[in-house]
Amino acid sequence: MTVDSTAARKPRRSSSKRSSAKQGPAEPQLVQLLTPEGKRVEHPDYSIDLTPEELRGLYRDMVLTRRFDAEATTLQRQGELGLWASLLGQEAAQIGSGRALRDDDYVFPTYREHGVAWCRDVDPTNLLGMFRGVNNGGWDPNTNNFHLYTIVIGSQALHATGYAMGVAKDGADSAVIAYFGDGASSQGDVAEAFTFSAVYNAPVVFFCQNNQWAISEPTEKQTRVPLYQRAQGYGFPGVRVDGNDVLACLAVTRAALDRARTGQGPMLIEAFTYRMGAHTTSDDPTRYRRDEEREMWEAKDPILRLRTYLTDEGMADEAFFAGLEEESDALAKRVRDVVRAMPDPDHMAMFEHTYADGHALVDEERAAYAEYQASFVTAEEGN
Amino acid sequence: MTVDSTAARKPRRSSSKRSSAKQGPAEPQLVQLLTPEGKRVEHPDYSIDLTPEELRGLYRDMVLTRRFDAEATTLQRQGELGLWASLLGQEAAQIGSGRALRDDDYVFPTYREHGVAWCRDVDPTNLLGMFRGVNNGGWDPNTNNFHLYTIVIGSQALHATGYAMGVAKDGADSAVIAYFGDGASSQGDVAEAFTFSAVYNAPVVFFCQNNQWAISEPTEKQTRVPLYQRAQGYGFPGVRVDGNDVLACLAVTRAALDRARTGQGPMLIEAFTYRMGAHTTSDDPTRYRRDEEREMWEAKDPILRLRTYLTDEGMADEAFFAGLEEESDALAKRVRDVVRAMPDPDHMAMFEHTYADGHALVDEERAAYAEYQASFVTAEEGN
Amino acid sequence: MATEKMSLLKAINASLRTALENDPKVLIMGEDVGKLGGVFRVTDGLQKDFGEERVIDTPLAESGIVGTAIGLALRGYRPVVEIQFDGFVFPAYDQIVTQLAKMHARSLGKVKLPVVIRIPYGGGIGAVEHHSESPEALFAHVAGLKCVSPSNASDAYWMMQQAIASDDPVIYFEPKRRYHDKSELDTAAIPGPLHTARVTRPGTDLTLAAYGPMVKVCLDAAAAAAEEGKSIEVVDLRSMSPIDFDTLQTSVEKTGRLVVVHEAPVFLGTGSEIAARITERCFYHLEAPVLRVGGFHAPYPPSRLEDEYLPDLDRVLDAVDRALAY
Amino acid sequence: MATEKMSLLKAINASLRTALENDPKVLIMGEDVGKLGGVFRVTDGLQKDFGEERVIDTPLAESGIVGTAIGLALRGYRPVVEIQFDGFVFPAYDQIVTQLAKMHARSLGKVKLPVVIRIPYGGGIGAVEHHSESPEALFAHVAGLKCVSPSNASDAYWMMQQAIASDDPVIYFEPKRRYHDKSELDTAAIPGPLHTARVTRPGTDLTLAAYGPMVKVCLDAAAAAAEEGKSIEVVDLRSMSPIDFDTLQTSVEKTGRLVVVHEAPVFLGTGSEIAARITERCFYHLEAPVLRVGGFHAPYPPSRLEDEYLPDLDRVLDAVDRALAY
Ligand SMILES: Cc1ncc(C[n+]2csc(CCOP(=O)(O)OP(=O)(O)O)c2C)c(N)n1
Ligand SMILES: Cc1ncc(C[n+]2csc(CCOP(=O)(O)OP(=O)(O)O)c2C)c(N)n1
Ligand SMILES: [Mg+2]
Ligand SMILES: [Mg+2]
Repeated sequence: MTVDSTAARKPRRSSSKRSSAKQGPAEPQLVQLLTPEGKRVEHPDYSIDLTPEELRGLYRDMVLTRRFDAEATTLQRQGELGLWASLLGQEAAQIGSGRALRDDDYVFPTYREHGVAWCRDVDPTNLLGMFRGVNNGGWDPNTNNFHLYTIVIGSQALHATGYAMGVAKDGADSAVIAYFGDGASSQGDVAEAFTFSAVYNAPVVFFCQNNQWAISEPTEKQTRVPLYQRAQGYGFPGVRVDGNDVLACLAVTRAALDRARTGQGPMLIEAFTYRMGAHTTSDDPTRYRRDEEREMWEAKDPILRLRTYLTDEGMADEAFFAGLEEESDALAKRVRDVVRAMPDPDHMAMFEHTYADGHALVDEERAAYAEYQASFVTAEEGN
Repeated sequence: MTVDSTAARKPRRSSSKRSSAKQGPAEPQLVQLLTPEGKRVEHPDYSIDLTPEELRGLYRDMVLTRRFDAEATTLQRQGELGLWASLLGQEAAQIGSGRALRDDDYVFPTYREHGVAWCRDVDPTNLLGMFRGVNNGGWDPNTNNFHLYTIVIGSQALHATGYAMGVAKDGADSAVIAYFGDGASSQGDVAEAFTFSAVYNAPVVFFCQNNQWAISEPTEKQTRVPLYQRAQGYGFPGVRVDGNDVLACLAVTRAALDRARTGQGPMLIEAFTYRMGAHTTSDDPTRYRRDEEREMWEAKDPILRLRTYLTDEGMADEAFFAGLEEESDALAKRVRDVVRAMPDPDHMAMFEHTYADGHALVDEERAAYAEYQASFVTAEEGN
Repeated sequence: MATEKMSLLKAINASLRTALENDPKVLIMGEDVGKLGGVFRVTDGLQKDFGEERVIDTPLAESGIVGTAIGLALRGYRPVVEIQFDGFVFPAYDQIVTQLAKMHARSLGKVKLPVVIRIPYGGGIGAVEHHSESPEALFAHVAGLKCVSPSNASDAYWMMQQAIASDDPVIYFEPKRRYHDKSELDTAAIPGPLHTARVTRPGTDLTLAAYGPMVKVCLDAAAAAAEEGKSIEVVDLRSMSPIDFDTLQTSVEKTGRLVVVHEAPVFLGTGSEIAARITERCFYHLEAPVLRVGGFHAPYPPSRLEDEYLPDLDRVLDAVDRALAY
Repeated sequence: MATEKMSLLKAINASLRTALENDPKVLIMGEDVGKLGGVFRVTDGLQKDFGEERVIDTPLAESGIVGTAIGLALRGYRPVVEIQFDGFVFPAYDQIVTQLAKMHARSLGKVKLPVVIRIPYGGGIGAVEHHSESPEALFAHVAGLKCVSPSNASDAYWMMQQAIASDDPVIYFEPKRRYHDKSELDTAAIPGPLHTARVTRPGTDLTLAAYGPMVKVCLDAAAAAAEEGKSIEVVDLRSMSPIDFDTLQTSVEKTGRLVVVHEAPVFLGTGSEIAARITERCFYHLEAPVLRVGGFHAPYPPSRLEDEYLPDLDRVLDAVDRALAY
């Protein structure tokens, strides 16, 4: 046994005091094209040149998404939904990345990608079924190339990778994008997705919205270095983008998708943003975070900065904003009306869709339940 | 939908042609202190200064380990063992790292760490029980701070991390080392161990023996960049060491353990080595790899180079080598004798040790089985 | 503490607090167990009082949580792990089945793994997918694990004390829909053994067996049946591995009829084992086949359907009637 | 190909080859399935003939294998996944249970996942830990999965064809100790439905039910019993989810006695469900309780004990005798 017991030892630090062990620069560079103050800036690697119409389009997307999201929160409070997971604050990350996609690209979301769904033309009311409790998703992913919301954290990263492997096999030049959160980065499935995508050079973009929180846990509970750096050790690039800057998110995602399309393999994007609201309507963030943090991030609001830019540059007038206000109200009203009219599923729906090709046990249970149900009717009729 | 369909696209490459997508330098620097030709070289970050006695000790460890390993292979061919996983070629990686450990450090091996077990004073015959099929491990890990062999790939990385978290909680300055292979690097559990150890700054060293193969799969099926780089993205250092250089393995592991002891957290060591034999005695490597590869690695043999160095420097004479030969023969004989005498476990052992505190169902099954067994005796007696 | 009316949730919290106080080796680990006190607040206040080294917010990775808990147990700690919801235990399933359950045997008894895994389970709270499942059979089938589920505050407290004291891994299933049900808790009482069943309501015509969330449904059904003149005995099994077949057998030998109720799907649910074994033990006493009431062979449905999916008073009484009709 | 005597292993190989030839969307994935042909050589020669894009050596990560197979299925492929040994399926359990099994229902039927997961399972080959387990009940309990196991070459071939053709996920359990047993295979025969049981040997006194590796043991037991004048009917269940209770019921109504045999632990094994349900269906026909022969509630033992652990002729005949003694 070789024991070097003579050497002086530094005192043992307890595992809770580890901040100084952090490596790399404390605050890595963000890719930013529009400052929180609404000023356009340039970045050496990522550029973008959008028409005023396109810029207004992005603004409209964010405003309508935020309005839809707020309406869903209200509907939850009114008891129309069982739960809602708000994207408040993450509009730029979602609209920017969502608008970088082509129709033939494929999206694997978590449960919070309402803005991406919007970009995919998924009717917002479709998203509400699972939160109301009338289904567990239920839309057809192939209609808009937008997969079902996935609740088990990280699982979809592998589905996206497998799908992308299929795209490559088909010789298509589509790309795939997998969304997940800062918390999800700790799941083994996400790491395995990095491994598989790198080994097979799959055309998939990993889009991590680092909104600083996984329910009550700050990002320091998941990693001690910036998340975008995770990619490097798997053999593909990672980049951190200002997740509240819709232009930067669009530019970086577009570049990553282009890499994927042209056979250069996966890439990780860390969109540095903030969850402005509670984790879900069931959550109470006052238990674990301070208001000041939120206030700091309010100054970086993704919508406000684009509005400033549009106004300052004379690319949008009051009529545009007023029209959008009206459109928002109409959207909210439609959502409200559709949700309130959403019927509960029929009892017997429990026995549908467990299998595509049928299953004897399901048939047996369905028949027994129908008989049981009928016994009430008969009993009632009998009275 | 923002579609940039005008831009010229490179042709889509099929996923099997991905070698050019590799990143970083093709052949990273190895830490090496003793060349394959048996010459001592220096390394700027890692140095070592051993006495001739210590050097002879390392040589002896490697020779005896190899001899034990060869004997086990023979015993398998003779039907005394059901299976054997040979460490042939990996002696330096195991003895070098194993000799860097202090008594109070703790080891979590896979199923191939016979050399590390040797350094921990685990009686080699103890390792053979599971390969003979008389137990599934069975030694007391706390006797030598050497955990049971773990077969489910990657699992032990998390056990090591948890154990290291406990060491830190205790305020002890011990360190923990987790062994795993290149294939194991793909398992989610290993990635999660990286995350947990980094977040809790646990005093654990991850020692990956990259022996180039996971059964029939070359390392390219697990990663497209060198494995030591994996650590960086989790916030701790990784280093590649010449796994056939016992001095370098000792120096680097000692440094990593020291880091851990002094509160600097985890580190990943990739010991670049080669599995000279089959994966196990059940395997047939002629199906998937060429002899030339093996021949190339033979020139890098870990034992030969140290013998050359010892001889060239006059640190060992013929008497030493002859004595060691004798010691080897004695070890082999003892192993053979012990194994051949290893009794099969008693039938009723099946019902022991499933629980520490007992379990009614086990009691019921044990009693029923005893009764069933007794019925034969009675029947035989009856005849 | 004397006798006190307490919710099942608060009783678990009190039991964890007692354990943390009594044994410095006890740790609480899981996602959001710290400041938040868990999504259900079961660990409320514990990190504040015992610190981050004892009540540990973990990275979001269940295999990592259980795998590191095993390592901590090997180092002499007694980790109590929280899985946030039933449907999220599966990433940890490999560590539980291949490592946690088998390491004691693998070491021929030298290694002990006193790890408790708390799983809030079952439906009835209007939650989204993966938040309402009853996976207990998937653990009870696995040798090396013990599985229990309390149905009231007193059991919740005492069974947690016993689970933490056990040198075997225990999966502690918490009936989340009963978290806020209050009942008497006497923290001075000396409890019976962890893995025994309890006759909660005596009766002579038929035995209803259940555990966790379904005990209340069975008691309600027994009360309703009593109004129709039927005398139903209710057995709270409390433990799903091992199952206390002796208590059940005694009951069935008396009543001659057994209905087992659980939320988990009937097919290969714990009820299947109970039916098989009780039929073997009481073949000449049974006047009807053992009937089972449980979930259907389908993923747990969206919440607007869960009232149809979950066994309720009517479905239990229907089975009682069918059993009595033999 | 006409009728031919073939090993069970070669029959699976032939079936995979046929599938790869007939449908360009069929893929083979797993660890070492390429040049090595798998550790058992079940995929021998397939990568050579169909290329690395169709027969894919994967990274060493089971969750990744199943998770990417799901993604490939979403893209229109039909992956046939190999898990190297029974004990290594657990890292993939989360993907199988929470994703593969539930996605069809989650999408209200819009998504189909035609994924086959091949698992060489069971003991009797003298292997080390984790290489001899029978985890089928852990999958059969989960709605959304189908589970089958062939016992002979012809079933191995045809059931694989049907599993690949199925639009549902199928777990295909391969009885590894029977890999080299040869029997007749007619690749021109038209097979019956995948999930039906088959009466392999008719009899009148008692029914023996089994699947996969235990069918041979039951047939041997029936032959031995015949010498003692007992007429045993043997039913090869072939499918564990769904189980063909109709065929079994018909048999038991005739014989009045049933013994179920599997390698998996008895407690909550598939035999528990069969005992429960057949007792319900045949209450007035059963002259003895349904008896079960299977593994014990212990981790699979070291190989020198496996002959004691595994059900064999004697243990089956013991149960037969006990059932007949009622
Ligand atoms: C496997 C699994 N474990 C636990 C949960 C419970 N859970 C839901 S969301 C969440 C936090 C996710 O954080 P993050 O990945 O950062 O995404 P965010 O909610 O911030 O968008 C947790 C722990 C889950 N859904 N799945
Ligand atoms: C979870 C799991 N999957 C599959 C296996 C089967 N298996 C045993 S060893 C091995 C290859 C391991 O390769 P590596 O990690 O490089 O270690 P090496 O054998 O080269 O030392 C495989 C696939 C296993 N033991 N565990
Ligand atoms: Mg987050
Ligand atoms: Mg290797």
